[in-house]
Amino acid sequence: LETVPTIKKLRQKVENIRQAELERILIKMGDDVPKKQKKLIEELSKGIVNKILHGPMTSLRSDGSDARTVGETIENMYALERMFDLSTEEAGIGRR
Amino acid sequence: LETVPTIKKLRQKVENIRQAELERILIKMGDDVPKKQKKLIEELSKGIVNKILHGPMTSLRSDGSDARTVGETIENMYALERMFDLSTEEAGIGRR
Amino acid sequence: RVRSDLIRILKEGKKHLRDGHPGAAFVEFHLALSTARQLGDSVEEKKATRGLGASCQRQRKFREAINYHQMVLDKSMETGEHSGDTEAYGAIADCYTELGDMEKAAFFYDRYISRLEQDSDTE
Amino acid sequence: RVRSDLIRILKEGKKHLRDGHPGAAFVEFHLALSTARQLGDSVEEKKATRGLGASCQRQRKFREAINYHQMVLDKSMETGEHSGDTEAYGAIADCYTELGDMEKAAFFYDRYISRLEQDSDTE
Repeated sequence: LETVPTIKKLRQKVENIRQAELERILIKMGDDVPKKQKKLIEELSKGIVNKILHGPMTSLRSDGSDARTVGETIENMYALERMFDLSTEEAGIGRR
Repeated sequence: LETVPTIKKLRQKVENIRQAELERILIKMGDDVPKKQKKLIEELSKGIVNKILHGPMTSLRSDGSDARTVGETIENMYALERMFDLSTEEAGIGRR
Repeated sequence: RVRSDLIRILKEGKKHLRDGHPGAAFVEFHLALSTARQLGDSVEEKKATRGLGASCQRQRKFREAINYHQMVLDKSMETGEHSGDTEAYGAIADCYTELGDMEKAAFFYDRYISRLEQDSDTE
Repeated sequence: RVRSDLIRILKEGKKHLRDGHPGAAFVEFHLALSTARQLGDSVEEKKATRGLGASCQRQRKFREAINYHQMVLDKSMETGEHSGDTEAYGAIADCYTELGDMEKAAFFYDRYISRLEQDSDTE
Protein backbone atom coordinates (compact mmCIF):
# COMPACT_ATOMS: atom_id res chain seq x y z
CA LEU A 1 0.00 0.00 0.00
CA GLU A 2 2.99 2.34 0.33
CA THR A 3 3.14 2.46 -3.42
CA VAL A 4 -0.38 3.85 -3.88
CA PRO A 5 0.61 7.54 -3.91
CA THR A 6 3.24 6.74 -6.53
CA ILE A 7 0.59 5.26 -8.79
CA LYS A 8 -1.36 8.47 -8.51
CA LYS A 9 1.65 10.64 -9.26
CA LEU A 10 2.82 8.54 -12.19
CA ARG A 11 -0.70 8.56 -13.68
CA GLN A 12 -0.76 12.31 -13.34
CA LYS A 13 2.68 12.84 -14.82
CA VAL A 14 1.99 10.78 -17.90
CA GLU A 15 -1.52 12.20 -18.32
CA ASN A 16 -0.03 15.68 -18.40
CA ILE A 17 2.33 14.64 -21.17
CA ARG A 18 -0.52 13.04 -23.12
CA GLN A 19 -2.76 16.08 -22.84
CA ALA A 20 -0.05 18.54 -23.77
CA GLU A 21 0.99 16.55 -26.85
CA LEU A 22 -2.61 15.98 -27.90
CA GLU A 23 -3.46 19.64 -27.61
CA ARG A 24 -0.34 20.66 -29.49
CA ILE A 25 -1.20 18.40 -32.41
CA LEU A 26 -4.90 19.33 -32.51
CA ILE A 27 -3.94 22.98 -32.74
CA LYS A 28 -1.58 22.16 -35.60
CA MET A 29 -4.38 20.29 -37.35
CA GLY A 30 -6.70 23.26 -37.20
CA ASP A 31 -10.48 23.23 -37.05
CA ASP A 32 -11.12 21.08 -40.08
CA VAL A 33 -10.77 17.76 -38.26
CA PRO A 34 -14.08 15.85 -38.11
CA LYS A 35 -15.27 14.91 -34.61
CA LYS A 36 -15.02 11.20 -35.36
CA GLN A 37 -11.35 11.59 -36.28
CA LYS A 38 -10.61 13.67 -33.23
CA LYS A 39 -12.05 10.88 -31.15
CA LEU A 40 -9.80 8.33 -32.81
CA ILE A 41 -6.76 10.56 -32.32
CA GLU A 42 -7.63 10.85 -28.65
CA GLU A 43 -8.07 7.09 -28.53
CA LEU A 44 -4.60 6.67 -30.03
CA SER A 45 -3.05 8.88 -27.38
CA LYS A 46 -4.77 6.95 -24.59
CA GLY A 47 -3.97 3.60 -26.12
CA ILE A 48 -0.25 4.35 -26.29
CA VAL A 49 -0.08 5.79 -22.80
CA ASN A 50 -2.13 3.03 -21.18
CA LYS A 51 -0.16 0.24 -22.79
CA ILE A 52 3.14 1.82 -21.78
CA LEU A 53 1.88 2.35 -18.23
CA HIS A 54 0.65 -1.22 -17.82
CA GLY A 55 4.05 -2.68 -16.93
CA PRO A 56 5.20 0.00 -14.47
CA MET A 57 1.77 0.17 -12.83
CA THR A 58 1.61 -3.58 -12.42
CA SER A 59 5.09 -3.53 -10.91
CA LEU A 60 3.75 -1.21 -8.19
CA ARG A 61 0.83 -3.48 -7.31
CA SER A 62 2.11 -6.94 -6.70
CA ASP A 63 2.29 -7.35 -2.97
CA GLY A 64 1.55 -10.93 -2.13
CA SER A 65 -0.38 -11.79 -5.26
CA ASP A 66 2.59 -13.42 -6.95
CA ALA A 67 6.13 -14.51 -6.27
CA ARG A 68 7.43 -10.98 -6.49
CA THR A 69 8.51 -9.80 -3.11
CA VAL A 70 7.37 -6.68 -1.36
CA GLY A 71 10.98 -5.55 -1.44
CA GLU A 72 11.04 -5.61 -5.22
CA THR A 73 7.83 -3.61 -5.39
CA ILE A 74 9.34 -0.95 -3.17
CA GLU A 75 12.48 -0.88 -5.31
CA ASN A 76 10.31 -0.40 -8.38
CA MET A 77 8.61 2.47 -6.61
CA TYR A 78 11.86 4.23 -5.77
CA ALA A 79 13.13 3.73 -9.30
CA LEU A 80 9.95 5.19 -10.82
CA GLU A 81 10.06 8.14 -8.45
CA ARG A 82 13.62 8.82 -9.55
CA MET A 83 12.91 8.36 -13.24
CA PHE A 84 9.84 10.54 -13.37
CA ASP A 85 10.85 13.01 -10.68
CA LEU A 86 7.74 12.08 -8.76
CA SER A 87 8.82 13.15 -5.31
CA THR A 88 9.10 16.78 -6.36
CA GLU A 89 5.97 16.52 -8.47
CA GLU A 90 2.90 18.53 -7.46
CA ALA A 91 0.02 16.16 -6.84
CA GLY A 92 -2.37 18.44 -8.71
CA ILE A 93 -5.05 16.86 -10.86
CA GLY A 94 -4.84 17.44 -14.57
CA ARG A 95 -3.12 20.74 -14.15
CA ARG A 96 -0.37 21.75 -16.50
CA LEU B 1 27.81 1.01 -19.90
CA GLU B 2 26.09 -2.08 -18.51
CA THR B 3 22.80 -0.31 -19.04
CA VAL B 4 23.26 0.15 -22.79
CA PRO B 5 21.48 -3.08 -23.82
CA THR B 6 18.56 -2.11 -21.59
CA ILE B 7 18.21 1.19 -23.45
CA LYS B 8 17.99 -0.73 -26.70
CA LYS B 9 15.39 -3.16 -25.35
CA LEU B 10 13.26 -0.45 -23.77
CA ARG B 11 13.33 1.59 -26.99
CA GLN B 12 12.24 -1.48 -28.90
CA LYS B 13 9.48 -2.40 -26.50
CA VAL B 14 7.92 1.02 -26.52
CA GLU B 15 8.36 1.44 -30.27
CA ASN B 16 6.43 -1.79 -30.80
CA ILE B 17 3.56 -0.44 -28.70
CA ARG B 18 3.60 2.84 -30.61
CA GLN B 19 3.57 1.17 -34.01
CA ALA B 20 0.81 -1.27 -33.11
CA GLU B 21 -1.44 1.46 -31.72
CA LEU B 22 -0.73 3.79 -34.64
CA GLU B 23 -1.52 1.11 -37.17
CA ARG B 24 -4.70 0.11 -35.35
CA ILE B 25 -5.99 3.67 -35.39
CA LEU B 26 -5.00 4.38 -39.00
CA ILE B 27 -6.93 1.29 -40.08
CA LYS B 28 -9.93 2.52 -38.12
CA MET B 29 -9.64 5.89 -39.83
CA GLY B 30 -9.73 4.37 -43.28
CA ASP B 31 -8.16 5.73 -46.43
CA ASP B 32 -9.67 9.17 -46.36
CA VAL B 33 -7.03 10.68 -44.10
CA PRO B 34 -4.94 13.33 -45.89
CA LYS B 35 -1.19 12.74 -45.87
CA LYS B 36 -0.54 15.91 -43.89
CA GLN B 37 -2.83 14.70 -41.13
CA LYS B 38 -1.30 11.25 -41.07
CA LYS B 39 2.03 12.91 -40.55
CA LEU B 40 0.70 14.90 -37.61
CA ILE B 41 -0.87 11.79 -36.09
CA GLU B 42 2.46 10.01 -36.39
CA GLU B 43 4.13 13.04 -34.85
CA LEU B 44 1.69 12.84 -31.93
CA SER B 45 2.52 9.21 -31.31
CA LYS B 46 6.26 9.91 -31.35
CA GLY B 47 5.89 13.00 -29.21
CA ILE B 48 4.07 11.11 -26.47
CA VAL B 49 6.42 8.16 -26.52
CA ASN B 50 9.59 10.23 -26.59
CA LYS B 51 8.51 12.49 -23.76
CA ILE B 52 7.52 9.52 -21.61
CA LEU B 53 10.81 7.78 -22.39
CA HIS B 54 12.95 10.78 -21.54
CA GLY B 55 12.94 10.20 -17.77
CA PRO B 56 13.60 6.45 -17.79
CA MET B 57 16.24 6.76 -20.51
CA THR B 58 18.03 9.53 -18.68
CA SER B 59 17.98 7.42 -15.54
CA LEU B 60 19.92 4.74 -17.41
CA ARG B 61 22.63 7.15 -18.56
CA SER B 62 23.90 9.04 -15.60
CA ASP B 63 27.16 7.43 -14.63
CA GLY B 64 29.43 10.08 -13.27
CA SER B 65 27.85 13.06 -14.98
CA ASP B 66 25.85 14.05 -11.92
CA ALA B 67 25.50 13.23 -8.24
CA ARG B 68 23.51 10.11 -8.96
CA THR B 69 25.55 7.08 -8.16
CA VAL B 70 26.34 4.20 -10.45
CA GLY B 71 24.46 2.01 -7.99
CA GLU B 72 21.26 3.94 -8.53
CA THR B 73 21.62 3.68 -12.28
CA ILE B 74 21.94 -0.08 -11.99
CA GLU B 75 18.89 -0.22 -9.72
CA ASN B 76 16.95 1.77 -12.29
CA MET B 77 18.03 -0.72 -14.91
CA TYR B 78 16.85 -3.72 -12.91
CA ALA B 79 13.57 -2.01 -12.14
CA LEU B 80 12.95 -1.19 -15.82
CA GLU B 81 13.81 -4.74 -16.85
CA ARG B 82 11.26 -6.04 -14.36
CA MET B 83 8.59 -3.54 -15.32
CA PHE B 84 8.84 -4.02 -19.03
CA ASP B 85 9.82 -7.69 -19.00
CA LEU B 86 12.98 -6.78 -20.86
CA SER B 87 15.09 -9.78 -19.93
CA THR B 88 12.74 -12.14 -21.75
CA GLU B 89 12.24 -9.71 -24.59
CA GLU B 90 13.57 -10.64 -28.02
CA ALA B 91 16.10 -8.09 -29.16
CA GLY B 92 14.61 -8.01 -32.68
CA ILE B 93 14.40 -4.70 -34.45
CA GLY B 94 10.98 -3.33 -35.18
CA ARG B 95 9.44 -6.76 -35.32
CA ARG B 96 6.01 -7.34 -33.85
CA ARG C 1 -31.60 21.60 -27.30
CA VAL C 2 -29.76 19.63 -29.89
CA ARG C 3 -26.60 17.57 -29.99
CA SER C 4 -24.41 20.39 -31.27
CA ASP C 5 -25.36 22.43 -28.19
CA LEU C 6 -24.33 19.54 -25.99
CA ILE C 7 -20.94 19.24 -27.67
CA ARG C 8 -20.41 22.96 -27.29
CA ILE C 9 -21.30 22.90 -23.59
CA LEU C 10 -18.96 19.98 -22.92
CA LYS C 11 -16.21 21.87 -24.68
CA GLU C 12 -16.86 24.93 -22.54
CA GLY C 13 -16.65 22.78 -19.42
CA LYS C 14 -13.34 21.31 -20.45
CA LYS C 15 -11.99 24.73 -21.24
CA HIS C 16 -12.91 25.98 -17.77
CA LEU C 17 -11.20 22.97 -16.21
CA ARG C 18 -8.07 23.64 -18.22
CA ASP C 19 -8.13 27.29 -17.26
CA GLY C 20 -8.33 26.41 -13.58
CA HIS C 21 -11.99 27.34 -13.05
CA PRO C 22 -13.53 24.14 -11.70
CA GLY C 23 -16.57 25.97 -10.29
CA ALA C 24 -17.48 27.35 -13.71
CA ALA C 25 -16.72 23.96 -15.23
CA PHE C 26 -19.12 22.28 -12.81
CA VAL C 27 -21.95 24.54 -13.97
CA GLU C 28 -21.33 23.68 -17.63
CA PHE C 29 -21.06 19.95 -17.00
CA HIS C 30 -24.25 20.05 -14.99
CA LEU C 31 -26.07 21.60 -17.91
CA ALA C 32 -24.41 19.07 -20.22
CA LEU C 33 -25.61 16.22 -18.05
CA SER C 34 -29.26 17.20 -18.19
CA THR C 35 -28.97 17.94 -21.90
CA ALA C 36 -27.43 14.52 -22.58
CA ARG C 37 -30.20 12.86 -20.58
CA GLN C 38 -32.85 14.72 -22.55
CA LEU C 39 -31.24 13.54 -25.75
CA GLY C 40 -30.89 10.02 -24.38
CA ASP C 41 -27.19 9.99 -25.29
CA SER C 42 -25.52 7.79 -22.70
CA VAL C 43 -21.96 8.23 -24.02
CA GLU C 44 -22.14 12.01 -23.76
CA GLU C 45 -23.93 11.60 -20.44
CA LYS C 46 -20.89 9.76 -19.14
CA LYS C 47 -18.59 12.52 -20.39
CA ALA C 48 -20.66 15.13 -18.57
CA THR C 49 -20.65 13.01 -15.41
CA ARG C 50 -16.92 12.52 -15.62
CA GLY C 51 -16.55 16.28 -16.03
CA LEU C 52 -18.56 16.81 -12.85
CA GLY C 53 -16.28 14.37 -11.06
CA ALA C 54 -13.16 16.13 -12.33
CA SER C 55 -14.58 19.53 -11.32
CA CYS C 56 -15.22 18.28 -7.78
CA GLN C 57 -11.74 16.75 -7.59
CA ARG C 58 -10.12 20.05 -8.47
CA GLN C 59 -12.10 21.64 -5.69
CA ARG C 60 -10.90 18.87 -3.38
CA LYS C 61 -14.46 17.63 -2.88
CA PHE C 62 -13.31 14.04 -3.12
CA ARG C 63 -16.40 12.28 -1.75
CA GLU C 64 -18.62 14.08 -4.24
CA ALA C 65 -16.13 13.34 -7.01
CA ILE C 66 -16.19 9.63 -6.18
CA ASN C 67 -19.98 9.64 -6.49
CA TYR C 68 -19.83 11.14 -9.96
CA HIS C 69 -17.11 8.79 -11.15
CA GLN C 70 -19.10 5.88 -9.75
CA MET C 71 -22.10 7.08 -11.77
CA VAL C 72 -19.98 6.64 -14.91
CA LEU C 73 -19.33 3.02 -13.97
CA ASP C 74 -23.01 2.47 -13.19
CA LYS C 75 -24.00 3.84 -16.56
CA SER C 76 -21.54 1.48 -18.24
CA MET C 77 -23.03 -1.47 -16.38
CA GLU C 78 -26.50 -0.38 -17.42
CA THR C 79 -25.67 0.08 -21.10
CA GLY C 80 -22.94 -2.53 -21.55
CA GLU C 81 -20.85 0.16 -23.25
CA HIS C 82 -17.68 0.62 -21.23
CA SER C 83 -16.02 3.74 -22.61
CA GLY C 84 -14.55 5.85 -19.83
CA ASP C 85 -14.37 3.03 -17.30
CA THR C 86 -10.58 2.87 -17.09
CA GLU C 87 -10.40 6.57 -16.37
CA ALA C 88 -13.25 6.33 -13.83
CA TYR C 89 -11.48 3.57 -11.89
CA GLY C 90 -8.27 5.59 -11.92
CA ALA C 91 -9.99 8.78 -10.81
CA ILE C 92 -11.85 7.06 -7.95
CA ALA C 93 -8.57 5.58 -6.77
CA ASP C 94 -6.93 9.03 -6.98
CA CYS C 95 -9.71 10.42 -4.75
CA TYR C 96 -9.32 7.67 -2.17
CA THR C 97 -5.58 8.30 -2.18
CA GLU C 98 -6.26 11.96 -1.40
CA LEU C 99 -8.63 10.90 1.37
CA GLY C 100 -5.92 8.68 2.82
CA ASP C 101 -7.91 5.49 2.30
CA MET C 102 -5.14 3.43 0.73
CA GLU C 103 -7.01 0.13 0.91
CA LYS C 104 -9.84 1.39 -1.26
CA ALA C 105 -7.40 3.27 -3.50
CA ALA C 106 -5.48 0.05 -4.11
CA PHE C 107 -8.72 -1.79 -4.88
CA PHE C 108 -9.68 0.68 -7.58
CA TYR C 109 -6.14 1.02 -8.96
CA ASP C 110 -6.14 -2.75 -9.43
CA ARG C 111 -9.25 -2.45 -11.57
CA TYR C 112 -7.70 0.48 -13.43
CA ILE C 113 -4.49 -1.45 -14.07
CA SER C 114 -6.30 -4.54 -15.26
CA ARG C 115 -7.95 -2.41 -17.95
CA LEU C 116 -4.80 -0.64 -19.14
CA GLU C 117 -4.02 -3.22 -21.77
CA GLN C 118 -7.50 -3.26 -23.21
CA ASP C 119 -7.99 -1.70 -26.55
CA SER C 120 -10.38 1.14 -26.09
CA ASP C 121 -11.28 3.56 -23.43
CA THR C 122 -12.32 6.32 -25.73
CA GLU C 123 -13.49 9.44 -24.06
CA ARG D 1 8.71 9.82 -61.98
CA VAL D 2 6.58 12.02 -59.82
CA ARG D 3 6.04 12.51 -56.12
CA SER D 4 3.08 10.15 -55.91
CA ASP D 5 5.29 7.33 -57.24
CA LEU D 6 7.83 8.10 -54.56
CA ILE D 7 5.23 7.93 -51.80
CA ARG D 8 3.98 4.63 -53.17
CA ILE D 9 7.46 3.13 -53.31
CA LEU D 10 8.21 4.19 -49.74
CA LYS D 11 4.96 2.61 -48.64
CA GLU D 12 5.90 -0.63 -50.41
CA GLY D 13 9.24 -0.62 -48.66
CA LYS D 14 7.65 -0.17 -45.26
CA LYS D 15 5.19 -2.93 -45.97
CA HIS D 16 8.02 -5.32 -46.84
CA LEU D 17 9.80 -4.40 -43.63
CA ARG D 18 6.66 -5.05 -41.62
CA ASP D 19 6.14 -8.37 -43.34
CA GLY D 20 9.64 -9.47 -42.50
CA HIS D 21 11.15 -9.13 -45.98
CA PRO D 22 14.08 -6.76 -45.46
CA GLY D 23 15.74 -7.78 -48.72
CA ALA D 24 12.70 -6.77 -50.76
CA ALA D 25 12.36 -3.63 -48.63
CA PHE D 26 15.96 -2.69 -49.43
CA VAL D 27 15.22 -2.80 -53.16
CA GLU D 28 12.21 -0.49 -52.79
CA PHE D 29 14.04 1.97 -50.56
CA HIS D 30 16.93 2.05 -53.00
CA LEU D 31 14.58 3.02 -55.79
CA ALA D 32 12.91 5.54 -53.47
CA LEU D 33 16.29 7.10 -52.68
CA SER D 34 17.20 7.74 -56.28
CA THR D 35 13.67 8.97 -57.03
CA ALA D 36 13.77 11.38 -54.09
CA ARG D 37 17.14 12.67 -55.25
CA GLN D 38 15.81 13.22 -58.76
CA LEU D 39 12.92 15.19 -57.32
CA GLY D 40 15.26 17.10 -55.01
CA ASP D 41 13.08 16.22 -52.02
CA SER D 42 15.44 15.98 -49.06
CA VAL D 43 12.79 15.00 -46.50
CA GLU D 44 11.68 11.99 -48.53
CA GLU D 45 15.32 11.29 -49.30
CA LYS D 46 15.95 10.91 -45.58
CA LYS D 47 13.00 8.57 -45.23
CA ALA D 48 14.34 6.38 -48.01
CA THR D 49 17.80 6.41 -46.44
CA ARG D 50 16.38 5.52 -43.06
CA GLY D 51 14.49 2.68 -44.71
CA LEU D 52 17.75 1.39 -46.17
CA GLY D 53 19.29 1.53 -42.72
CA ALA D 54 16.39 -0.36 -41.17
CA SER D 55 16.51 -2.98 -43.94
CA CYS D 56 20.21 -3.57 -43.30
CA GLN D 57 19.63 -3.78 -39.55
CA ARG D 58 17.02 -6.48 -39.97
CA GLN D 59 19.55 -8.40 -42.01
CA ARG D 60 22.07 -7.87 -39.23
CA LYS D 61 24.30 -5.86 -41.54
CA PHE D 62 25.00 -3.38 -38.79
CA ARG D 63 27.99 -1.55 -40.29
CA GLU D 64 26.09 -0.86 -43.47
CA ALA D 65 23.07 0.20 -41.43
CA ILE D 66 25.16 2.67 -39.47
CA ASN D 67 26.36 4.22 -42.73
CA TYR D 68 22.80 4.79 -43.93
CA HIS D 69 21.63 6.21 -40.62
CA GLN D 70 24.66 8.49 -40.61
CA MET D 71 23.64 9.70 -44.07
CA VAL D 72 20.35 10.86 -42.56
CA LEU D 73 22.24 12.93 -40.01
CA ASP D 74 24.52 14.32 -42.72
CA LYS D 75 21.54 15.36 -44.80
CA SER D 76 20.05 17.14 -41.80
CA MET D 77 23.29 19.03 -41.27
CA GLU D 78 23.34 19.98 -44.93
CA THR D 79 19.73 21.21 -45.03
CA GLY D 80 19.27 22.46 -41.47
CA GLU D 81 16.03 20.45 -41.33
CA HIS D 82 16.36 17.90 -38.56
CA SER D 83 13.40 15.56 -38.94
CA GLY D 84 14.39 11.97 -38.31
CA ASP D 85 17.54 12.80 -36.35
CA THR D 86 16.32 11.40 -33.01
CA GLU D 87 15.49 8.10 -34.64
CA ALA D 88 18.81 8.05 -36.52
CA TYR D 89 20.81 8.55 -33.32
CA GLY D 90 18.81 5.81 -31.61
CA ALA D 91 19.22 3.41 -34.53
CA ILE D 92 22.97 3.98 -34.78
CA ALA D 93 23.27 3.30 -31.06
CA ASP D 94 21.20 0.13 -31.45
CA CYS D 95 23.60 -1.05 -34.15
CA TYR D 96 26.68 -0.37 -32.04
CA THR D 97 25.01 -2.26 -29.19
CA GLU D 98 24.57 -5.24 -31.49
CA LEU D 99 28.20 -4.95 -32.54
CA GLY D 100 29.22 -4.97 -28.87
CA ASP D 101 30.74 -1.48 -29.04
CA MET D 102 29.10 -0.13 -25.87
CA GLU D 103 31.21 3.05 -25.77
CA LYS D 104 29.98 4.23 -29.15
CA ALA D 105 26.46 3.01 -28.39
CA ALA D 106 26.42 5.11 -25.23
CA PHE D 107 27.69 8.12 -27.15
CA PHE D 108 24.84 7.93 -29.66
CA TYR D 109 22.21 7.07 -27.04
CA ASP D 110 23.20 10.23 -25.20
CA ARG D 111 22.48 12.24 -28.33
CA TYR D 112 19.23 10.34 -28.79
CA ILE D 113 18.15 10.98 -25.19
CA SER D 114 19.00 14.65 -25.34
CA ARG D 115 16.56 14.99 -28.25
CA LEU D 116 13.68 13.05 -26.67
CA GLU D 117 12.12 16.09 -25.11
CA GLN D 118 12.26 18.14 -28.25
CA ASP D 119 9.04 18.82 -29.99
CA SER D 120 9.30 17.28 -33.37
CA ASP D 121 10.98 14.38 -34.96
CA THR D 122 8.40 13.81 -37.63
CA GLU D 123 9.10 10.98 -39.91
